[in-house]
Amino acid sequence: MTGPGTLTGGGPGAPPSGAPRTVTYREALREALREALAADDRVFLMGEDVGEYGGGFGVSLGLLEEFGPERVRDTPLSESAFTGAGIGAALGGMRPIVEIMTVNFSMLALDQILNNAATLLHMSGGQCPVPLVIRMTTGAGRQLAAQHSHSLENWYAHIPGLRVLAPATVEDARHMLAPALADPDPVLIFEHGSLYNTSGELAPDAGPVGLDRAAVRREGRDVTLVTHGGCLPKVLEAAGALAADGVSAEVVDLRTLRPLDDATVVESVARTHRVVLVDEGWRSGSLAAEVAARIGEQAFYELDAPVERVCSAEVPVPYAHHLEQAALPQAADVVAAARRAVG
Amino acid sequence: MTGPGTLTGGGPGAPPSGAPRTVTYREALREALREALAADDRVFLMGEDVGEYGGGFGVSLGLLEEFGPERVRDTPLSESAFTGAGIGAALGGMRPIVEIMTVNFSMLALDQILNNAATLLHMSGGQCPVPLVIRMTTGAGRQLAAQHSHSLENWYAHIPGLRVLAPATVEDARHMLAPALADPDPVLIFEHGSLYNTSGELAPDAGPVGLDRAAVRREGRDVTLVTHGGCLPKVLEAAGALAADGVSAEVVDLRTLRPLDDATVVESVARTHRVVLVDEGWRSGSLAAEVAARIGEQAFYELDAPVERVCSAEVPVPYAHHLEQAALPQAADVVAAARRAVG
Amino acid sequence: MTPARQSPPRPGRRNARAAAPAAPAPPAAPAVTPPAPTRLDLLRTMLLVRHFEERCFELYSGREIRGFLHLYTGEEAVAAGVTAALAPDDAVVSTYRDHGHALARGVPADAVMAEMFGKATGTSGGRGGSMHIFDVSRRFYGGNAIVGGGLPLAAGLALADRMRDTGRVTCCFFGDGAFAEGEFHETANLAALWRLPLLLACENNLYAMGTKLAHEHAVTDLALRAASYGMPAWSVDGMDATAVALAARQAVDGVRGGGGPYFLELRTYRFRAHSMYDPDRYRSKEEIARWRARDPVTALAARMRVDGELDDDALKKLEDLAAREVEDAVEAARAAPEEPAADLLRHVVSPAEEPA
Amino acid sequence: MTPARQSPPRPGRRNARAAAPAAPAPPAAPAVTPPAPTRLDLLRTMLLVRHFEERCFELYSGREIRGFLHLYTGEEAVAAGVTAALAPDDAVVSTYRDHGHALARGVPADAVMAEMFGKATGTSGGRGGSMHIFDVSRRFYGGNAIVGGGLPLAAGLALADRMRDTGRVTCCFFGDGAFAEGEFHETANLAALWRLPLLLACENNLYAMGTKLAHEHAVTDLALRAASYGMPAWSVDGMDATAVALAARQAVDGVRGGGGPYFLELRTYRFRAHSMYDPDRYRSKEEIARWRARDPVTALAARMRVDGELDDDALKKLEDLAAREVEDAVEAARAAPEEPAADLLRHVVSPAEEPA
Ligand SMILES: Cc1ncc(C[n+]2csc(CCOP(=O)(O)OP(=O)(O)O)c2C)c(N)n1
Ligand SMILES: Cc1ncc(C[n+]2csc(CCOP(=O)(O)OP(=O)(O)O)c2C)c(N)n1
Ligand SMILES: [Mg+2]
Ligand SMILES: [Mg+2]
Repeated sequence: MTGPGTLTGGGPGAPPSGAPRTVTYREALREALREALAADDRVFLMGEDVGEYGGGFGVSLGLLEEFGPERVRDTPLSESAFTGAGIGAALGGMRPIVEIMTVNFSMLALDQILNNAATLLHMSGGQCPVPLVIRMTTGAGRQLAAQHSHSLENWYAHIPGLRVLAPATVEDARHMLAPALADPDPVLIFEHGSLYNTSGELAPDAGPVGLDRAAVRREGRDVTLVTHGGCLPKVLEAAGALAADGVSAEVVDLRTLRPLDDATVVESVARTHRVVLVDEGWRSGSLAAEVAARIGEQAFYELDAPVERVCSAEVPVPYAHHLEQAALPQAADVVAAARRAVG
Repeated sequence: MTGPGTLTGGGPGAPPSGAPRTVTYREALREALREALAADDRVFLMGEDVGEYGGGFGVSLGLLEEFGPERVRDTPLSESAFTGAGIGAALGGMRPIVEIMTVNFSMLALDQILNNAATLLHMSGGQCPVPLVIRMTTGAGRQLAAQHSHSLENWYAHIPGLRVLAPATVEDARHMLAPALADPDPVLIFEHGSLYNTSGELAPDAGPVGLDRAAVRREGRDVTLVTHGGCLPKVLEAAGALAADGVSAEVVDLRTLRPLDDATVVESVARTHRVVLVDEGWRSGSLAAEVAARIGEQAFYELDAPVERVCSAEVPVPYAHHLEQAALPQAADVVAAARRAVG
Repeated sequence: MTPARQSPPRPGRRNARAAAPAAPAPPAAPAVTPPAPTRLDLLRTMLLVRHFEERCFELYSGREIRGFLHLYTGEEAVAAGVTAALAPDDAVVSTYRDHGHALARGVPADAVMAEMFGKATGTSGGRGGSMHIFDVSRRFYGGNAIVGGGLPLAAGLALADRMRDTGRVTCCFFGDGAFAEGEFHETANLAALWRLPLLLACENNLYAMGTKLAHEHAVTDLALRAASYGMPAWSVDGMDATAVALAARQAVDGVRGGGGPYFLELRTYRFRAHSMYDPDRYRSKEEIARWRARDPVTALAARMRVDGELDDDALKKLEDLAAREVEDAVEAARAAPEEPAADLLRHVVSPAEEPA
Repeated sequence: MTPARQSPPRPGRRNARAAAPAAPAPPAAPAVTPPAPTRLDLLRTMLLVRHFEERCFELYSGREIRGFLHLYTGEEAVAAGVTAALAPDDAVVSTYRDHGHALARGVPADAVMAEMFGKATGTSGGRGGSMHIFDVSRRFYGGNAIVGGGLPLAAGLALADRMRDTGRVTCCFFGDGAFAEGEFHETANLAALWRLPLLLACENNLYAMGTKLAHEHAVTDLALRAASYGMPAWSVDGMDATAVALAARQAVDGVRGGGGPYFLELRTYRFRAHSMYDPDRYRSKEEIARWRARDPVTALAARMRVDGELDDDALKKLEDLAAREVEDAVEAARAAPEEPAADLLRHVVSPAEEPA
């Protein structure tokens, strides 16, 4: 519904050349939006409260003032209509960026995403590519309870025709948008709510990143930890704890959830022979299930122990802090699973 | 949109005692509805064209005449509102059966199913059980193209708080409804469109079936074939072909997709050591992925070969017959996968 | 229709009635609209809500309440006036801005506050928080945090009553923002088509988060548009508790009498930001001040004073009572136990019935 | 706005412009509504549609067409009259009952028929079938089989034109059933709020599958309800092609002139069942006969005859021409190749651009 804490306004346009800058995930997303709006007249941002309010989570703050209400376009509450309008505008030659406030509300737009955005190209025999970007917040951890805490990127990753991204770092937050907009097909970007206030370094000369490969965020020998999005900080913390204990963990950040870069995962597992999958989604039918299935298919003879999954408990996320935390994957759970794996 | 072929009307109320009767899947569903409406005044059927039209696929034909328009209730096109109204009526003491014409259209009601039906019990601290049954058609195979051919029961099976059923036999079609209505929580029933015209035997004295266990539809020693719903006939066909070739295949019909009876699967795999999962859903993020993950977790040391998945090609289902058939799992694909598994 | 038969629980099957509270049986006698509230009744309710909300503001700043918190300050006349027209057997469906509705409906302040503290004594055992207050014993079917998400639900509650001819009414609160969602329109059509006993109580506070009415709707006269569904639809000054109470009584009587759904547009204003995260950049100080000058609580107190129904002492006493009730709720919430984390998975499905 | 800049393709990245047909560039000159159609123009179009649909009926019975087939017989005046008001640059969004719209829009009968045969020469290479006819070269953005699903899409096409000030109009066909879906209402509000160049062409044929209008809508005057969004909205006799053409021209001119969306309720009737699966139990023979007596094709021909514009010979010739065009399409479709099954996965994502 709204953004936390201090929101820095417009912020510097061009980075000072030279040294890397420290920016928040939120600022990185905003810079990417600003760059995209400035670079191409066909690009516009549309969604509930992206304008005057500054974005439900403060991402687009200042952009209305900079680009005006035509290109930073507040919509009525009508997820299906404005998402569908984004699809139509893409067919009509524009490059819309639709913001759905959270993945929970995207259920109301899912028909449009599944039955139109992902399907028009095929159904029309190739006549109707849909160059649309849809951004949304995902995930739990802020005591927002059962209707505001879903992690449903796995559902979107199930749909042929979509590309699904989960930037987990400031760099990806900053640099995934341009290639997403250059993609002729619909791209969904999932921003985990717990990441907005995190910060990291941005190299001054970095350009668009690739969207096809997972990233090894930490190298290791004994066990592979695979994750994406909001769980990455927890997994890195777990890897640190394991290292202190003599277990060398490799951390793979999937980054792109569809198409899934299973090659990077399998290659890592082929070296470590043990793997823990960490996913904030509910366990049954999680994205981790798909990764586990692929590992079983492609690296069966490499595994020295069963694949471990650390997922959310199968419960609508409760409000109370201690219950919510008990429901979510924690670094300690990852450590425990890794220990089981390395036996 | 509408039902095929010959539709038998009201049909005999009470079965003649004695010998088993041969009925179609459609008739079995209709008998179950009739029985439920007759047994409990709180039960009513609601959905698009369930009344005067006789049901999009002819299942409820004749029930309007028998039970009247209050209890066999045609709705306007408004999936979200009438599904939500079913949830509210359940809270209000009724036992509604909501028919959504196909799983494709259920996207428009998914917000209500996920955020209300599945969630109210938890969010209210146990005050609001939702005794609702939702029926819908699923699946491809009738050249209905990309917006009418989805298999998305895996998404529903991901949601805590729901029970998800996939009757694959005439017996389950006939006898799953009563226990579903007796369940205090929401139950979804997926009817595969290709099954309506199939027929099978009904024992005259059969009562409600259990909803917690998978069924072994054929026993075998060499390989376990796991499936559900519309794929069951193909898998049985494959098992027959394998038998003719000296491979003894066990066929497990999951029946209940949530909660998943992994014990029956694991027990079978522990005997056969080889397994093929057959699922009409798109492969990435399929229900088969979850079954594969669980087998990997619970039967890792029992497996003599990688788990095989036979799923639909990752493409919006095309209209042309030869393309559609190429996209769907076929008995021959199952045979080939089983052969790979038994090596 | 004959009243619903209870089919006997099946041995060995899961069954709600064994464990979860049963849906309240329909009343033997049809529900009856209660007598009109006095101004003192209305004032008491509004003071309780006002004190409760302002205390929550502090508690949030002190980090004792977390998550999203949407305050009702400024809109009290709506909850007080509308709920006063409802019988105990009628049902209420609310939004994420639900404390005011819950308190006005009679849900104890203790239980609401404890819920916001995430405690076991909260209305939802701490699982719901601010946005999800439930009290089925008062037929309060919950705060719903999907904008528009409560509307179909409310239609269904009304449908159940219509099918069983109970004379009960369901009241659904929702905002001007929700009016733009497809759910509103589908529900309005369904309710009017089936003549459901539903009161659609639209709280038009001129904003949906940061989006002003004129940016949400092509036509901003919401009552006029609701009337296009063939239901009676009126606009009411939502800052005037007695006006709201009167309109609500008339509407509820119409609904209860079988007139199908009624729509009330309650023109109001929230004095505080949308939620605690909202820096409220999109409204001018002057606009807020103009509306604060029409504070529904002070306005009602002032009129009562003019009419000799209230003096400073009496008002002070009422304020103190409200403040005390809230403070007691805070103390109780602070002292209350948490649900054990081991119970995390409770209430995901109903408990299995013991085999007979 | 300045015309869109094309950003240069990035080497090594996938790029639509390399492989898939580019979205047609906005026209240099603003689109202009074409001259009014003659009655002969309208008759020709209607005859083509009529022959096409009746032939499809036979072909389905002969199992040469499969899947769902929704025929347009009886509604021809709507497609003929509305599309006659559109410029070549305008856009059309259709439903699953889309052959009539496509043919009237000028999509070649060959390509439409081949699509229904599932052949490579079909408009969608056989991937779409009857419900998904597309022809982007004629800005025909497809049959959509989710009821109401085309409406938001059409608003988006109109938005693109509004933002680029092209003077183009988008026309969206949908039914009385779709009017009940939330998508219609969200789209109507969005279009009216943003004054989008959108013609909402509502084909009210009195039924949504087997559900009659009075069971779909609490208020059955659809134009009146559409007007509640603040857009001009008229009812038109959809069995009278010239009346439709006239109303459509006025509406399209209003839309093109910047008047925002217009709504036309086209009152019509389908002579055949909803789809080939439908035994049509819910309508009486008498009702169908009453409407068949108002057949839009014979009605127009009769009026032309009275006015001396058409004689038996001329009509026979027109009929033969239409029949021939359809028969040629059937022959071509029969002879056409299938897409190779090896190409199953084509068009799921756009082809990767070759590295530069
Ligand atoms: C479906 C959905 N979309 C968006 C949101 C985020 N959101 C929460 S409240 C709100 C504004 C609602 O406005 P209104 O209905 O007028 O109620 P008010 O908050 O003014 O009481 C928005 C956009 C949501 N919770 N649900
Ligand atoms: C969202 C959705 N719900 C249900 C259906 C099934 N269905 C197909 S056409 C139809 C009736 C639509 O009626 P209307 O909009 O009046 O168009 P008509 O068929 O009369 O031209 C229904 C219920 C569907 N395709 N999509
Ligand atoms: Mg509001
Ligand atoms: Mg119709």
